[in-house]
Amino acid sequence: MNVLEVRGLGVDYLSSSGAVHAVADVSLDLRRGEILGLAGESGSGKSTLAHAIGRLLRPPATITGGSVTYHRAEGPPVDVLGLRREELRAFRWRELAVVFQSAMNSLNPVSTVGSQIDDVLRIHVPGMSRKARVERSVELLQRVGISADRRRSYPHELSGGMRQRAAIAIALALNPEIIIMDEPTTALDVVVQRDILHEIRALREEYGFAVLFITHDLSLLMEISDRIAIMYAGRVVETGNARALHKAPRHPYTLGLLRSFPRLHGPREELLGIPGTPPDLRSLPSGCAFHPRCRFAFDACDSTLPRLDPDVACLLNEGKGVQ
Amino acid sequence: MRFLTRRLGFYLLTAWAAVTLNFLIPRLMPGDPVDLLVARLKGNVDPAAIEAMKKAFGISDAGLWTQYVDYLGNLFRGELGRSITFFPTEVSTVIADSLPWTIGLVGVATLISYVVGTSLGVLMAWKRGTWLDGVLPAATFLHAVPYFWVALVLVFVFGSTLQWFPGSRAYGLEVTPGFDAEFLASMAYHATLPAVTIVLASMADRILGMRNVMVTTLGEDYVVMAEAKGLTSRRVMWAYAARNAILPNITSFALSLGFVVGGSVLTEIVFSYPGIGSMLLKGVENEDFPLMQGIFLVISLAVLVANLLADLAYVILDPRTRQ
Amino acid sequence: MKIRIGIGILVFFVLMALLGPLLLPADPAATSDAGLQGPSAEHWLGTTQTGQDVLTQIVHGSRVSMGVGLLSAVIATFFAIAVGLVGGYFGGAVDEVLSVLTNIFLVLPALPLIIVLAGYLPQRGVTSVAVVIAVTGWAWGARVLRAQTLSVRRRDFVEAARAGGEGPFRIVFFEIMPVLLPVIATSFLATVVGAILAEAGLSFLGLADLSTVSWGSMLYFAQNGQALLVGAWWWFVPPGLCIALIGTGLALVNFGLDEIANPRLRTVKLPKEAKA
Amino acid sequence: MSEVVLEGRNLTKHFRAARGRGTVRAVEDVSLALRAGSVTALVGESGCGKSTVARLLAQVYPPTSGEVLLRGRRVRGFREYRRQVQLIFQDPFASLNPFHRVRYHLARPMRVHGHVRSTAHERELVAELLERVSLTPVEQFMDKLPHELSGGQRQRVAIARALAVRPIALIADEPVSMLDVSIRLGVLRLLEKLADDSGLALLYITHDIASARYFAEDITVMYAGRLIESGPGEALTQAARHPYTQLLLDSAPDPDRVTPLDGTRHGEPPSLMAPPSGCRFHPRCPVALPICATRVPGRTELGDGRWTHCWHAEAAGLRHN
Amino acid sequence: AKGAAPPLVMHAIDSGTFQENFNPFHLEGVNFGTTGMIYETLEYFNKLRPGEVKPWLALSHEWADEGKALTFTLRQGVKWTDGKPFTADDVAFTFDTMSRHPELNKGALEISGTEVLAPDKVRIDFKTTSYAKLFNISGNTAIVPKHLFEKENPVTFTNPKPVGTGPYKLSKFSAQLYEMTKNPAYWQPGKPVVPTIRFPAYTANAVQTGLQQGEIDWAGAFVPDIDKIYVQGKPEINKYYFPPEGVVSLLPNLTHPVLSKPEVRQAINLAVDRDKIVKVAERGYTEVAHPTSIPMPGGEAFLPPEYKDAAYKVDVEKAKELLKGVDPAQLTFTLLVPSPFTDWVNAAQLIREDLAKVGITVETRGVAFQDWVSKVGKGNYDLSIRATPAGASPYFQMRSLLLSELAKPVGTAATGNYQRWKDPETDKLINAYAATEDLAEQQRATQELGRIMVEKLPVLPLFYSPAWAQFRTNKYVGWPSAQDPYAMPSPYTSPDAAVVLLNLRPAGT
Ligand SMILES: Nc1ncnc2c1ncn2[C@@H]1O[C@H](COP(=O)(O)OP(=O)(O)OP(=O)(O)O)[C@@H](O)[C@H]1O
Ligand SMILES: Nc1ncnc2c1ncn2[C@@H]1O[C@H](COP(=O)(O)OP(=O)(O)OP(=O)(O)O)[C@@H](O)[C@H]1O
Ligand SMILES: [Mg+2]
Ligand SMILES: [Mg+2]
Repeated sequence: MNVLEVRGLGVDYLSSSGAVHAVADVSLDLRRGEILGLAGESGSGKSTLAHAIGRLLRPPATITGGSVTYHRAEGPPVDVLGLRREELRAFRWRELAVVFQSAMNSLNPVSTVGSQIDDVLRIHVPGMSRKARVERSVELLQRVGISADRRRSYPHELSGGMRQRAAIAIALALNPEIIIMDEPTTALDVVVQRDILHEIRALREEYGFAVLFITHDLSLLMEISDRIAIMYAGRVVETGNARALHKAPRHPYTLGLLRSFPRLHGPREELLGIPGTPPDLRSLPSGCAFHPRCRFAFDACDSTLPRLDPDVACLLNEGKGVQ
Repeated sequence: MRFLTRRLGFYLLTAWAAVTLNFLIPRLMPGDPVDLLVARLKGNVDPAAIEAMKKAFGISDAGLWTQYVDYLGNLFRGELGRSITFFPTEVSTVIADSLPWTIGLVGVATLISYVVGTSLGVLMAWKRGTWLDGVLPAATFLHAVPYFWVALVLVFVFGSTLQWFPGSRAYGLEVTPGFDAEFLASMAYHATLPAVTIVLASMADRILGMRNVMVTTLGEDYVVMAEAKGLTSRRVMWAYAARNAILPNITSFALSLGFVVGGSVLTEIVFSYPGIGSMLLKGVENEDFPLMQGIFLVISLAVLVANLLADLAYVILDPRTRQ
Repeated sequence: MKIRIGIGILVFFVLMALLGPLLLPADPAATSDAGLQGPSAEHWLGTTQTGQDVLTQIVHGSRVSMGVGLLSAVIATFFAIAVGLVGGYFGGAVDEVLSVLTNIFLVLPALPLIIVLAGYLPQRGVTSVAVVIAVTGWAWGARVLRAQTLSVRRRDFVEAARAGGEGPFRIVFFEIMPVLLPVIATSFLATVVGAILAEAGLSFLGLADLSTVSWGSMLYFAQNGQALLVGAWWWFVPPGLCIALIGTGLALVNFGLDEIANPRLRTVKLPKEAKA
Repeated sequence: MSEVVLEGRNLTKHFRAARGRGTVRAVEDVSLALRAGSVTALVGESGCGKSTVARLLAQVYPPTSGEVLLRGRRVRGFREYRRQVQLIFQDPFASLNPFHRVRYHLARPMRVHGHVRSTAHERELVAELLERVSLTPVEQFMDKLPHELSGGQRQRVAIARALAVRPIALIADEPVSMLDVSIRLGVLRLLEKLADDSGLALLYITHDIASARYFAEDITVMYAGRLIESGPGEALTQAARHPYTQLLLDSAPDPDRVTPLDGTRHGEPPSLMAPPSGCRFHPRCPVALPICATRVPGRTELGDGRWTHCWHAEAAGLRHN
Repeated sequence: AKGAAPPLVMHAIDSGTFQENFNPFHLEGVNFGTTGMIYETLEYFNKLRPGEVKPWLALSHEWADEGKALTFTLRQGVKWTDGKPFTADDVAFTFDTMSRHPELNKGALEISGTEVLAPDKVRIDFKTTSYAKLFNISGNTAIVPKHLFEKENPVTFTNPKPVGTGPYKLSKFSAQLYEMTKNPAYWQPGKPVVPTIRFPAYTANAVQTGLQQGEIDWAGAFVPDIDKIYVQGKPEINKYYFPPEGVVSLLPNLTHPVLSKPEVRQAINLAVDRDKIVKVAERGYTEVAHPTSIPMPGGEAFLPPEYKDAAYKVDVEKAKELLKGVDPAQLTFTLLVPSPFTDWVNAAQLIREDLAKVGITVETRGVAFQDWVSKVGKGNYDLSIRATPAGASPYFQMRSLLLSELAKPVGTAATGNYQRWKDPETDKLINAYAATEDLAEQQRATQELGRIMVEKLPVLPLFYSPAWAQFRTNKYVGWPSAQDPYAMPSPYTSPDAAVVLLNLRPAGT
């Protein structure tokens, strides 16, 4: 059962030196209650996609096409891109919340953590009493492992991990259906990251929201997500079950990524890496954008644009990718 | 708190330096006030009287060091000496008579300019791409026009030609100073054009400064996050974006007060406004050391105090500097 | 776009300053019997009370006004760079002393200071006025540059240069300064505007060398001749307008520079859809 | 074992915190030795003092106490030291001056240290360097500005710059953490090759213990300003002795992991302004002993070049003897 | 209402605000009207008719002891506005105060003592012969009431509630406006006619608008374009009269090796087109000075007979001729003018143009007023322009122009004779004037001085400095005019302004 369906979404950044096609023809399903991992190199359009889904893009970004449909548990589907201002405000945070990469930057530095939770409650639950709001804030903070007296702290008075937790607490305030997490742990060290990932999973179990989890750390995604989508140069090149993807990647890019991570345990596998550099999104290579860096590339790759069909976008083996 | 103590120490040092420079500068001036007096009285004074007059004016031939010690001692006792131009009026009286006018005019005008300019800056950053962008070139132009030129044009158009507003004086000749409605109304009426001049000419700085910081702030994650939280635009714009963007502008605002006061010298002169600027010019023209020193001191200290207040405001507005 | 309009304005005035006096070689101070005449074929911008040709004065005055602006901006920027970069880079006691100095100059009322210093100079020509304006006008730039230097000095490439064995002089002027060029340019342009305005203000108060024809002295004479009261707008308006235009031009270039350094500042055309 | 090229002995560094609010005890009693032709890794969480150690070793900062020895001697001269020990920074986007061309970046250190005889010679040397870091065709790269290069290419330029002075020891402070995964490998391989071929002593600083396993012979783990464990990479990653190293290994993302995550929280890294007494890890340590809170554990040699600072190891060692 | 005479709005001195100071001893800061309207002098000297002296508070004066003792016979029945009678004690007190406080003694009177001879007779004794200072003694010293001033320190006293003998009393004061109303018990019966005078504060700028909009009845302002701004096509009502009150001359620094040569000064004299300067720079508001510098009309008796009709004529050829012997390279001078005096700046420009025609290069340099005062005072200039006030008779002007005692060495500030003319013959003539009370003898000395002016060219007179006076006849008539120059018409001259006020009658009478 999909809670969110993205179809053929495209986003351009207009600039004087030409349009940057940051997201091109992306289709994606997010199922109710799952964690969908979105991985890809820096600049591949992950954040842009996430912002587009939340309608958070600012000029010079423009949505060039496609649709985003939100399915409530009951009721008719919602065309997110067509929402009017008021509807959009209600959609945001009630249905969809966001946790950004660096919590230091996503929390307002001049107001307390408590008041930033309070803000959401006041706007979205107009009838709620002051006391109830305070109680709710305390409850939320405790839920993510922050003691109640920290409600009055300013963001800079909290450690990195606490800030990230606070950001998650804010995201949980209205029990949304979807939480988009854009590299929520990149700025943290591994031990704290581990704790927070654990927290996220536990909360997911409890509340049943779906997560779109964005990171460039594929091994992390493999561990935490149910399904994974790999992006390259603005396109989704492969999707699939996390385990399956790990065991048998089918896109050469996915394979390359996987074989770029040194492993902690087991035998020392040879690392492959990916030669070359990520492409310029203003003038993508023709055909498959990955072909200049692809070790399996053949003639057709530079002329034919492979489609996601159904899970991988690669011309190898008649569209089935590496086997 | 330490921060403030340190700043306070710094201000004391600066104040001392300013006081010392104030002492030195007039003494480096060419000529001396009695010569000037003689020149202006077109020789109606006999040279024999000059020595005695010098004595009466407190111009001493004592060593610079002795003069300096005397000067500091007098300052501590709050004695600024007697003005030469307005002999035998005490400098403190002259300042006390003129300062309220300047503070009233410059203060109110600056406040208006700050509030309006900052708000415009906020709005312009928020509504980029709308007609508000047109304010930018207009502000730029006003930014570059000489203060006194604007003032003269205003006097000519609204004072002499249309006769909507008086083009000189601080209040009508018919009213007697006092705290009654008639006087206050006359005062406000007379202050209109000068205030408009100061506002027009100084607002551009505020608009442009605020806009630039605001635009940068709008790109911050916490603003995007606030928007994602579904808060109303008003709240995002003011409580999140503007609230943060205003911080770096506070310091520049305090410093620019000095420039506004400088600019108001010209404005006061065009409008024959009996403020401290007119007095300063008079003092300078007549080499009235005591008066100039007193006014220098008052302006310098005012700017210092304004800076200190800005530091205080900063501490209050930015929790990161508290602790 | 902005930068182009700005540069256009500046080029116009620079050409006027460079070529104008060659095209209009007459002495701008030369008087004639035709006093206070409105614009005509003979006098495009009319004449002053003493029959001087306003256009000739504007053209010749542009050299002085812009010269004062440029010269004092060069000097002020030099000071600002020296004080700001050195203080910012070396920090410690040097910085403390230099920032106190900077702050004192920021706080001191500039106008009387300018008069004092002008009086102190043996000559009170255009150069002296420019020097004096520079002496009182460098502090702002120094402050900005110091702040920027403080942030740049912590950047890795400075550390890297140091680790590579470069000496402090080389680091300040070859590593840090080039990076600050946009800031220096911005502060330079702002100082030019400031200096032109200051010269005009000084002249207007009768405190500059009024026997030299500059836009400021033109305004002074226009005001003294009550140009507006006698309806001689052609005498009063052009100098002020020129100052404002050149200031606008400089500011536009400045914005352009800002926008190059920080693309977010650009004004954008909103696509219809996104506006809703 | 090859010769020790660069050695830090009992290095301690305290900073005065901003606006005079106490001291940051960033590095406490750290001893570290780099050997010619070998890569040593320094691993630790963000903020634990790795970069400070790097800068102490490079003598960018003077140590509060302790000393740095180059081939067993203290070196005083600023330039002389720079000629022998070089630093590579984490962020290739920030460590190259955006204003200068590649050629300038490489030629300056050579000039400063007097390796250049003429302009032609300089060009030759620059070309050689570019070749060494595989930025070919050399002609094309020589006159590029940093913004025209990709991250990996920039980091190569940064490495080439460090090599330009012909150092004997190279300190790489998280040289790849800002790079895309897909291009990290190339840079790391280059560093490895330099150590192998030119006999450079290399310190590889990272927070990614897995990459340390792959690229370093020895790994030293640091926690909150102190060293806690060291040993040959393979042995250390496969059988860590210090509870923190174990936690680090457990926490690192690993798709192959079979055991599910356990739910205990581990708290935050301590503040270096008021570090925990005793073993600095004790507040987060799952197996802390009472003594951990009061006394700093000494170094326990574990054989095969391994050692650790842990009361458990000490106790076990005592029992063995 | 008909019958009630309207108030007169007067502007004397440019000022943004007033300070409450009505102490006539003060030079600066004292508000205009203190001397003349409130306090009065012993006699009145009409500067437009040198030699004409009118009794005022004193009925007569008498010199004795070779000009070292002066006895005044005082008017009887004069009362202070607080009702106390005016007596010889007040006069003695006034002069005693000046000798006690040299800083108040602006005329530098060398008073050695005073003696009250009778309630209406007082003698003042001087250390030196003081014939020439009669104007300072009796024409320029306001007599103050002893019973009020003896309680105060006259140096710092601001006298906010002045009590005088004059035709007016202070009735209202604020920083922007003060008002005087007529003294009903004034000793001139039936006078003054103008019941109220208002003094609003006007700055130099505001006064132009004030004149244009008809707010001011009597002003003494320089108006750049008087026809447009002030007269506005109504010459019958909006009148002005600018008599000379001194002379503006071109100062050649005589310590300059080239300018000290008479033929160079002569050449300059011949080259400068004074008519044009008067017409263009001075807008025709004044007239070219007589070559002797003596103000005309009025000074006829002081002119040397042979130069009665002398006038300047431009002669470029002759000037060139005179300069033949001088190295052209040396003929380069700077002409220093105070920037705020725009008319002089314009005049300097014209002089530059004229001198260029005879091969003299002049660089005009406008400097701040105080800088100019300092430089000219110390003799650090080549050429400059400066005004010299006429005083009560041409002698004062000549003295300050030519007395060698006033010419200090270069580098020391002088108070007159800025061009540094040193000539024993000149000094002898000046001293001769001061040593006699006899008008004819005085006139003879002055004539000789005039001859020196014309022949030796110690300075080059340019034009008369005009006294500014604009007055409207819609409320009051009886103003001074060229036909009837009974007093200086400028509102800023004391006590003349009071004399003018006493002469006014309502319009239509
Ligand atoms: N304001 C902008 N103007 C022009 N191009 C932009 C803008 N913002 C982003 N881009 C470009 O769009 C592309 C996608 O950016 P995006 O932030 O979505 O990448 P990402 O996958 O989130 O990368 P990262 O992992 O670094 O966060 C990048 O190539 C980026 O350079
Ligand atoms: N110049 C300095 N002044 C004050 N404190 C400093 C300074 N440099 C570093 N510190 C502090 O010392 C501690 C160690 O910093 P260091 O940069 O060495 O950590 P790191 O391990 O390199 O971290 P990261 O992985 O984030 O680079 C930190 O708490 C830091 O705030
Ligand atoms: Mg991103
Ligand atoms: Mg680091």
